[in-house]
Amino acid sequence: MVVDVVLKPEISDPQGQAVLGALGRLGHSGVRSVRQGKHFVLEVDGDPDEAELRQIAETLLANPVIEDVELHLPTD
Amino acid sequence: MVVDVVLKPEISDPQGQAVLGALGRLGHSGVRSVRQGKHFVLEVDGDPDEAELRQIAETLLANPVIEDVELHLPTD
Amino acid sequence: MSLDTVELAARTPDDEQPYAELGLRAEEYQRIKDILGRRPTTAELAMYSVMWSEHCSYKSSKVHLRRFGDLPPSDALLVGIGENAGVVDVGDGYAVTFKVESHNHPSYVEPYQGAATGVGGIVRDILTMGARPVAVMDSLRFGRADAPDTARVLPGVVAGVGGYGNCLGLPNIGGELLFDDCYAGNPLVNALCVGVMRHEDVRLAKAEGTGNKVVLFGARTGGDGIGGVSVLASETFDDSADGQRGPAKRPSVQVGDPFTEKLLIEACLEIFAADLVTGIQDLGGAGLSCATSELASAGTGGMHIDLDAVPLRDSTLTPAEILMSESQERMCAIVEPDEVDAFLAVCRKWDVPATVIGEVTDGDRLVVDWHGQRIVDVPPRTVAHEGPVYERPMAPPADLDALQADAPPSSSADLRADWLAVVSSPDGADKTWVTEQYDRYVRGNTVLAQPEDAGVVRIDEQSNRGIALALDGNARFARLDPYTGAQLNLAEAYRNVAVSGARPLAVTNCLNFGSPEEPEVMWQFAEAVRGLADGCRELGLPVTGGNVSLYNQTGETAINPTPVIGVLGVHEDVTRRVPGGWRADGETVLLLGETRPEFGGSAWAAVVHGHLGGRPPALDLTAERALAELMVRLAAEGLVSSAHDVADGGLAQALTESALRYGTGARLGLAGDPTAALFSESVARVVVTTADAGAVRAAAEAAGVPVTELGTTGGDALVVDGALELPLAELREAWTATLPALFGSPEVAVGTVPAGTVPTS
Amino acid sequence: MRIGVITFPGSLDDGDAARAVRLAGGEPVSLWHAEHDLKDVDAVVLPGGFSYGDYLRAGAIAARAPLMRDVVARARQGLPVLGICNGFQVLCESGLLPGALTRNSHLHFRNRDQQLLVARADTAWTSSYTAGQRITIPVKNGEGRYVAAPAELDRLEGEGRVVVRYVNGNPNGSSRDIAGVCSEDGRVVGLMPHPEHAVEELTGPGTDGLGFFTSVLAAVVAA
Ligand SMILES: Nc1ncnc2c1ncn2[C@@H]1O[C@H](COP(=O)(O)OP(=O)(O)O)[C@@H](O)[C@H]1O
Ligand SMILES: [Mg+2]
Repeated sequence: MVVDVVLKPEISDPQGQAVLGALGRLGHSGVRSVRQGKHFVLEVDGDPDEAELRQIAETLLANPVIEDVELHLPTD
Repeated sequence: MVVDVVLKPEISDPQGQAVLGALGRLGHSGVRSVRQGKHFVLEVDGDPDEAELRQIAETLLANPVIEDVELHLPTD
Repeated sequence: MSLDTVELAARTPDDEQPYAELGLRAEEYQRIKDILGRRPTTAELAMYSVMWSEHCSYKSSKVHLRRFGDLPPSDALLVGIGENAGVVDVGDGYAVTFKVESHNHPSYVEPYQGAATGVGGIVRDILTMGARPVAVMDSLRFGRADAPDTARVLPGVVAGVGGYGNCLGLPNIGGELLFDDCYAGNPLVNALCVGVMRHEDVRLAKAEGTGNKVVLFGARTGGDGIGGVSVLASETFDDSADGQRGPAKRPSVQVGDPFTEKLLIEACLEIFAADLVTGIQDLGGAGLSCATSELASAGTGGMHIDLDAVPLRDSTLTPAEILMSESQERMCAIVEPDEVDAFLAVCRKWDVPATVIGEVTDGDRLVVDWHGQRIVDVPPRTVAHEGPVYERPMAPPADLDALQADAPPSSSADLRADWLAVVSSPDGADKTWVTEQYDRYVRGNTVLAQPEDAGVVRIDEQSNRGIALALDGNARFARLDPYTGAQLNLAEAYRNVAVSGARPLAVTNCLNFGSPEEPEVMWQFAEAVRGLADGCRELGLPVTGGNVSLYNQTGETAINPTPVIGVLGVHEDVTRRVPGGWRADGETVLLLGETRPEFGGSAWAAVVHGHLGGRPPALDLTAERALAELMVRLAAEGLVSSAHDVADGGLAQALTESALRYGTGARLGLAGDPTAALFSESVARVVVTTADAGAVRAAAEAAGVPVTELGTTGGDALVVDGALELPLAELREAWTATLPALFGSPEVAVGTVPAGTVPTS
Repeated sequence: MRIGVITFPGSLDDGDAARAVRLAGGEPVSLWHAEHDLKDVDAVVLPGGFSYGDYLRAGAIAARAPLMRDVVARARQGLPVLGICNGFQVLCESGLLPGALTRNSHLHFRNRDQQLLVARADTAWTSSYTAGQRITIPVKNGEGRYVAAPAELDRLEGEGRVVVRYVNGNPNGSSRDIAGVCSEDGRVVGLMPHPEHAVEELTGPGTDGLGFFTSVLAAVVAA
């Protein structure tokens, strides 16, 4: 299973900003915005229990106060 | 465009290990392994130039000494 | 809905406004109407509501804090209470500014960011005064160490304090870490910053000079920290294209960007050096509302702001939200028109966005325009400096008499077991696991840092002039007697500074209390302030500033009153500083000061007996003063090789820390009752080691400080003749294992550091 | 002897590096990341800090600064370069040194006085020491774990490219206790610990770090 954790859109993202700045200085002016998040790859024994995985993602992998999660189950 | 950066398999990943350990403590014993990487979301003006984006991903967003990249272009 | 303008407000005097949801009382709302002669606009209401909040207006505490202003004038004080931070003359043309501030509630909601932005905020206060920030400290309180929520909050707070301060290049030179059930659900995160400048470089927050420009610089403005007032967002504004916007999208959490703050520091210092500003103010709580109204209020004229010029991170923000946003890493400067280009050039060099957003006018109004319409037109003083003031009812806690009558046990059944219990308790245990996460070396001027009694920083590499700082905030003492407790904290910080050999010079404080609407809390607060003021008068020290944090409670239960007191001292020559820790064998161990059987509020009573009651130790500021003078003299004459004050955990704690520092034991003899000798927390005591006991005795006698010879350093155990023997290895194991066992595993760190804020090298 | 110290946005220990150069008897020269101007220096120090906030990866953005192109070119011709902590990360990111620095295995920033073993005392930056000498200097980092593919590590060891190793405890989980490495010619050295914080008894754990800076002065004279 893959879980991407991204900052909520209204939360400022200094890392993404820094990457955007670097891209500008390197001449890649076509990039308009960059947001940086975390990417988790989980290997699960047997059949994944979607509810459990969702709970893991939302409570452990992400901080719901400022982050959102996107789950990509193997069947996706 | 979305770019996922993951550590090469031969490089150990203490962050993933820590998540795995935390999962074990919380009783989620079905998860066998966790690897943690980075997730970038880039917005591009106009038509994305795939070669340029690939170069950005491979030379700036990831450090090829230790990391692999996966590109997901909008058309994916 | 359309924009609420001054003109519209005048035409629709009876429109309902959500003043109560914004925390204003009916009579406060009425007062705003009286001031303006009409109802406020939405933007004005936003400004008044944040600026008249307890946090910004000090409406409950003001009447009490006046006591600090009434202290006799001090020659050392260059700038007193009221500015962003007080400024003290430390000699040779150097001025020092220091202040401690709380970020308690945000750190509970999002520990990493709450703590990080707490550090960021206090650093900007110091920068605003014209100083280069040179060090930080942190005073932390959490619920029980083994409570699950403490494991959630503490690692994030520590990582946040470290992540932000380390990234700014500010050494962390000390602090406190204490645990108590009363902080479950309400941790305390108090951060101190100290900065140094030349006398002539002091800057003030005022807008002078008609036609001078108002420049906003630093990070762009987003919706940070305005979640609580989203009631205004839903009220006034057209929904933008996606039709989605509304209260839910406004975060109540502020996210810190220490890199931007580092650039802001460097840019400001270059701007100060080139003399490009006439006034400057940081943006903290209440954001632009605060900065503009305070600058205008302190100045002579008015101010005009064009809100459209404010660079936004989020284009959906309403004007009221822009005025209230607490986005971090922003500053506001008043710049003469001729200097604007030079000012902007410095900002460009450091990649700091900067924008002219208005100018100083010759009127006496603060006016704000948005899309060509007037949305604010107010007398700035009424926003910034003439908020409501309350004399809230006060009453001693109903349980106080019973608490004070409940004297603690006074005799130990097993000295050895109690010793180990005290030093291995979370409060007494080695704090290395925390302090290793802080950079203490950066800038290369850290002379002493944790675990020393005081942090010491060199401020001049030629003359070796330096400063010392300590923070102390024992809340058990303050719970038992807030008047004495505040003074005891002052005494401890004063002593800690003097132990290093520094001459104490000035005081700051952060007063953490429960709800001022509770008469019992208000009484505790008033007593603590009265105590601190009386203590400062007696020691001849000015209070240069501080911070008040109220409403620290979980449900109905207030925290123990926690006045955290910081004392600043001066070293003429930091090479004479006295460090802690025993290094050499064969030195004489002396106890300076007098020990009485005093266990009320002691660590021993708490750890061993789970007891809190009785009276705190008797205060003796005369003895503290004599002891401090003695310590300064011993340092100057190089008569002692180490010194450590005796406080929480009594002599047992002080001996443990001294012996374990470099692994040097001692053989000691204790006179009198051994429980009192080891665990009493009598004040005005210091343990020193010396190769010249005679000289120390003579100096102590001249100063009127009692001396007791305890024994001699050496060996690999602490041996108390006839009582106990503690091999250092065993003691070290007990003392060091506690915090790593609770918080040290990588699993605990999972999730403490949010995406977007990885603190690294 | 002119020793340049580069300041990137977010550099923190640049003042400390300059002080160390001065105490060693050299003349520190400040260099600005955005200018293509090495000001005729005889050697360069990349100081510690959080260049560009260390957002993305530590050192990644600074490695792409204009002045770094000049540093890389000159280093390949033998200009002595020392990267300390963030500077080491920049050198790895710019390809002047092998390997990479990643998040500490315990996931915390860690600052402590660290014992090191000097494995190579014949580089431009370590000739004041003797091989096998133990020195104590501060370490402080959050991303200091040195990694490389196992075969690469074998190669580095075989070529004797490890300059300093952690002893008495590995503060960050670095592979094979590697604290610092050098280029093939021994002129470019990078290490995570901070010699510039151990140059005065008053402010450091001792003066064991001074040797890095006295070494380069000798190397420049010899060259
Ligand atoms: N949160 C913290 N941040 C920085 N330093 C700390 C912190 N907590 C404790 N320390 C340091 O650890 C040392 C021991 O703390 P403590 O026992 O509370 O000192 P004291 O008894 O002198 O008040 C002191 O040097 C103190 O500055
Ligand atoms: Mg102390």
